[in-house]
Amino acid sequence: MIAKIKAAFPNAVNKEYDGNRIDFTVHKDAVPGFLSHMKDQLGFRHLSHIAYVDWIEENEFEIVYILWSPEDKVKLFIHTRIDRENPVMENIDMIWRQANTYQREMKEMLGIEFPDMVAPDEFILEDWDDIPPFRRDFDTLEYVNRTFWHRPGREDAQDVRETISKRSGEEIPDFAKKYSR
Amino acid sequence: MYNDKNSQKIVDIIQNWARKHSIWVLAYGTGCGAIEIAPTMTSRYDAERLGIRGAATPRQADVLLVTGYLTVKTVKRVVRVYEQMQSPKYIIGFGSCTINGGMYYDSYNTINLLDKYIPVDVYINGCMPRPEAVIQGFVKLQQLIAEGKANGAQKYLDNLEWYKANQAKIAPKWIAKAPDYNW
Amino acid sequence: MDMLTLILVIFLGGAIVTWLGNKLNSVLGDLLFLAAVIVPSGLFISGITVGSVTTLNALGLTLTWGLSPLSYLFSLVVVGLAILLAIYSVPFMNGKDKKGAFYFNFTLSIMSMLGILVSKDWISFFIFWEIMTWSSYLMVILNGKEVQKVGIKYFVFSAIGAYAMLMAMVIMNSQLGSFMLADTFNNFQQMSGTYQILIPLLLLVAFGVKSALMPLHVWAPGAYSNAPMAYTSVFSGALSKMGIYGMILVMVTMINQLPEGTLIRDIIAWLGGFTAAAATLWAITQDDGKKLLAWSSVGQMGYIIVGVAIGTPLAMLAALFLVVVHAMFKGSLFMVVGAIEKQTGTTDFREINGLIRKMPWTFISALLSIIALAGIPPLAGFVSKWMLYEALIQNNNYILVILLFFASTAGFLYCYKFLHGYFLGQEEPEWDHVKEAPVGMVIPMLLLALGTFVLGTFPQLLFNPIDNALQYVGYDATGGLLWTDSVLFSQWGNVVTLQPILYAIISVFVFFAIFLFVKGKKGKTRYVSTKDISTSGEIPKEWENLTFKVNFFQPFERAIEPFLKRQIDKYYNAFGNGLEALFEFTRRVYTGNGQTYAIYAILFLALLLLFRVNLFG
Amino acid sequence: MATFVLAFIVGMTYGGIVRKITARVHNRMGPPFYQNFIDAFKLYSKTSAIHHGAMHFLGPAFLMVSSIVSLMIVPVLIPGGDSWYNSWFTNMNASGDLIFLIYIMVFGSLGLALGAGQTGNPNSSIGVTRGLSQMVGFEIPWVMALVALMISYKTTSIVDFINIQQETGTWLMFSHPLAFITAILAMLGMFRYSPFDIVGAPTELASGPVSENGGKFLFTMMSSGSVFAFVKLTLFVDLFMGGAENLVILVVKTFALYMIPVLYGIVSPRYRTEQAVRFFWGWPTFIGLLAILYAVIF
Repeated sequence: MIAKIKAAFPNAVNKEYDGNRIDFTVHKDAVPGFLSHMKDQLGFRHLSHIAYVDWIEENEFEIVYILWSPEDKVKLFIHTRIDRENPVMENIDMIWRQANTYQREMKEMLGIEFPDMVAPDEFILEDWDDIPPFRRDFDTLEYVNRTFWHRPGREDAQDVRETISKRSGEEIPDFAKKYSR
Repeated sequence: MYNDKNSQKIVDIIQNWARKHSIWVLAYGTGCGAIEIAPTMTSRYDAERLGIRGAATPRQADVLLVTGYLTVKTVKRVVRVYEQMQSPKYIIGFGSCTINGGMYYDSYNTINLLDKYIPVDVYINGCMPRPEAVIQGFVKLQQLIAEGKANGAQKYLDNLEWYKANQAKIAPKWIAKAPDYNW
Repeated sequence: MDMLTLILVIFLGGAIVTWLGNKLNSVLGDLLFLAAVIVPSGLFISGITVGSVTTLNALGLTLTWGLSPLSYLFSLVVVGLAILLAIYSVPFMNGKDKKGAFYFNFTLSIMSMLGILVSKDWISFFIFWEIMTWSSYLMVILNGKEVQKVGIKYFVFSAIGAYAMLMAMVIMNSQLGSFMLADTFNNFQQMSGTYQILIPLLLLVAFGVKSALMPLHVWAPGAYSNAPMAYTSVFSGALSKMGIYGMILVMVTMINQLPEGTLIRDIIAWLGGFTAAAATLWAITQDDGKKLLAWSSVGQMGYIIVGVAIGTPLAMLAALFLVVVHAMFKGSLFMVVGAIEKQTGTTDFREINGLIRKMPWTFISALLSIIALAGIPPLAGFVSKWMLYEALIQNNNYILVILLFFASTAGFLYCYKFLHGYFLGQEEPEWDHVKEAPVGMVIPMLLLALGTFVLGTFPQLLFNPIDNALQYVGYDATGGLLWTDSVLFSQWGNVVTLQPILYAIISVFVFFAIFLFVKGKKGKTRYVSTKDISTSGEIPKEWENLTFKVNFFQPFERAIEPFLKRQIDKYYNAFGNGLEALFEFTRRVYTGNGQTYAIYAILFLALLLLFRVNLFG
Repeated sequence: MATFVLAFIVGMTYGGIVRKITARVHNRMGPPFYQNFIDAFKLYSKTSAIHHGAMHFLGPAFLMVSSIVSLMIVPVLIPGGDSWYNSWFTNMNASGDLIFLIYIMVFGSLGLALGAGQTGNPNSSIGVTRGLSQMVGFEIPWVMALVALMISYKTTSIVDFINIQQETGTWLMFSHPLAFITAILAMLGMFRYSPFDIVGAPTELASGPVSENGGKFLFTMMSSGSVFAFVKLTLFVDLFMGGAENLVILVVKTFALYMIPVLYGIVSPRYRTEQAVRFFWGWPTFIGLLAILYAVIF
């Protein structure tokens, strides 16, 4: 199966996992061609999910298209990286209609633009005036304290992470330290 | 004689007695609590013996059950439904999510205090209270009605601007569009 | 120049003058039209007394005219509708083209209808019948839409009817030697057996076409809905009653004398019942107000035909009462549709909704006429329905009662569809500009609607003229026996007293209206627009129209699906194709070269000789 | 006036008892039998109410008119009976007959339908169309049963039917079993219990035509609904079970009759609209035809 994909797309970098999962990293512009080829020729008929990751350190978003071929029982993960400053990605809902929903979520949650995507005004967030919430530079706690009120009397509640780490003696990773009270 | 003080009181007592024994519930299943209403209504706990019956639309309902965490979107719909109900109306908040936001207290779109947006008469604690706790909540509401203290509707009407300001804080565009509430 | 001829001449002259006047300017045309209709009608009501006969011998034929009590009743309908419609059509037609033609045809058809009612001999009867067909045909194709499909179909069927009548007249004249109605009816027996059956059948075909009996009804929905609404009120209100008038004449005089008359009567009664049921089912499936009302008029005619065909005094009373009341509420309903078409420009249910607050008076008249149409107690429709059912049960044809009952219950469906279609449902911004119809249109509507209200509780106002019409036709007085003022009896002595029922209804209604009003007096009952409905918290967006309109009775239609598939049109198309094949064959006979024609001539001669012996032997 | 009070009380208590029976079938305690009265009084004591325009405001008044006028027409007790309070209940009995009754019952539902239409709520319009279609369905067997009776006894007025049953001593239920069965099958459709509750189907249509009525409007509708139930039951008792000498017999007979649609309703799921209409045009119509044949022959 990998050979067949390699034959069609020589410059796609490949990482092999266990038996039925193949990973490919493809450049952003090649994704639509790649996906339609997978779907039509190689039998990856099912688009299971589109995941997205915010690599704030490398200033990039990563989008992972997860395909599934029922005949060969193979999962195909296609990773692409898009720039974080003005994130634009081609719209692929003409290949799979349900991709539209994932893309609308990405548009609202990460602020990725899909130029010719048909998206009615609001999907999940209505009246949202802050930066897209799933970006890692969005400080949720600060936003919550600003917009909502807290019931007084909850201050002395123990912090879950600290009690667990004390009990199991495991060190809290530094990126999580920011959130402990 | 008709509208002097104590005859009005007698009428209120009788009316409150009737309101106490026949509560029509509009279950607005916003969260995981809606599943608790089914056992309370059916044979094991049977809320109907207390006169509690489901109502199909807000126009016919007396009590609005808010049964779970409320996101910004659902609060708008809950407020709208509340405004459509007829005036001696009460609200019961189910579970800790309506009390202080529960485990979603620090989520970017979950409401922490329900009574900042609509006047809540009775809260039932528990991360989804069991049917016994639900019945206990209803009985507490019935006591409030009997004593005439369950006047959430009146409270909402008196400080309407305050409630509307709070609602506008989280949903500015929506408040402009909603029909006015002047009764 | 006797009064009758004077009136008819005024009509004719008025029509021509209005047409010319309209060429100059439209206001003059309107005034002339009003004069041309109202003056002669006024003269007719005041001047004409029952029984006055005038003879007019023009071009060698003696035409005798005179008003009989039966035709007096029908003339009430025609004249009443004519006046009201004249007032209605002036505002209806301003701003529309072809106004002159409309006025011309309108006056002409009124004249022809009066002429039919007044004519005492078959010649003038036929002349006026033809004028009526012509004027209504021109009216149907006035706005030029679907001329081919609707106009031609209407004309072909009317022509069939007219030729059948002509043939019957000629045979009668050849047998009995005179054209007078009275003579043909009295010495009907002298004709030989086969003619005695042939003539009534021919006449029934002629009258059946005009009153849209089931097999001959195909033209009706198209013609009624295609003509301008102001004219359709007269079309379905009065014009189709001419068919009934003729049918009564034939039924009562000729068929009674026939030995197997009862068989013909039953067939006609069953046809009428079937028309009522089928037309109602078709009316339910229509999505356009005009078509719905057209089908419902065909259905209502079915009721009248059943009443006439049964022939017991109670049934005739019911039929004649329904004739007048149907003219009232159907005229008012068509005027309502006309007013809506004028204000909103369309009569399709799916487009219009929520007019109740914008056109309240139109709604009230529509509501009253619908209640009368459905036959619900306080209004006049119930009186005729009740009598009809009593007559049917007492005349023990029970299955027909069930069929009629099904038709009237199914009638409620299209009644509600009509009201819901136009007046109820969401109020949409696109129809905010709609204002109430002009006064000239609303007053006639309300008058007719209130007429049904008055007749609902005091039917004796109408029973007196009906009674002496029946006596003229040969029934004994039904005064004391079947009704006294506002109390109805049936032959079995069952009673419906109308006045106490009306008073009970009004008093209870007023009591509960006050009861509801008083409770909310402290300002707590408020009006809420149709956008603020309990749609589980969602605010309907502007472009979201939540009115339930399309496939209004989808489940019911699915239930009667097998019935709707069998359409009468299919049989006519098949019949039409058969004719074409026949013509195709005959066309080949005319080959065009001389020899074949010579052979035909010789063949013909041979045939003549062969038959000469026994034909003229 | 007395008949209205009686009808209201009996209708409401029947409603309460039915709720108790359905509860017991679901093996739960169920509300007290006077629960309907409390509900009605609470609805009336609501302080605010909304309406969508004149027709919606007057809808319940139309319904009340038709239930009360039909109440006046139907003789509650046997006229001229011995019990002392008999004279209270004979009002306007003489001024109407069966055919009139069938039409006056429709008057109310048409008024309600107009009100429901004006609210603009799609649920109520759909509910009305279903109600009308179902009415066309059950009207046919109902009329067949009535016609069968009319033919055999040559009268259409209800009072005559009672007198006939008094003289002959046998109830029409036994002398005309076929007509009785058709009438019972038609009755299932009239009371709109479970197999035929497509009109106000709580799950699909959010209580159908009444979805926009609350407070005092709903109170009027509930009371007129219970009065209607009482009227239909007394009509059945008068036609088929020989009328009632005094109130006790009346209550017993009507309750027995009322249990048929209720018990049948509790255990059967809801029909779709065309199934309901087809049901009524199936067996009940066939039995109706037999009833008419039977009436014609004997």
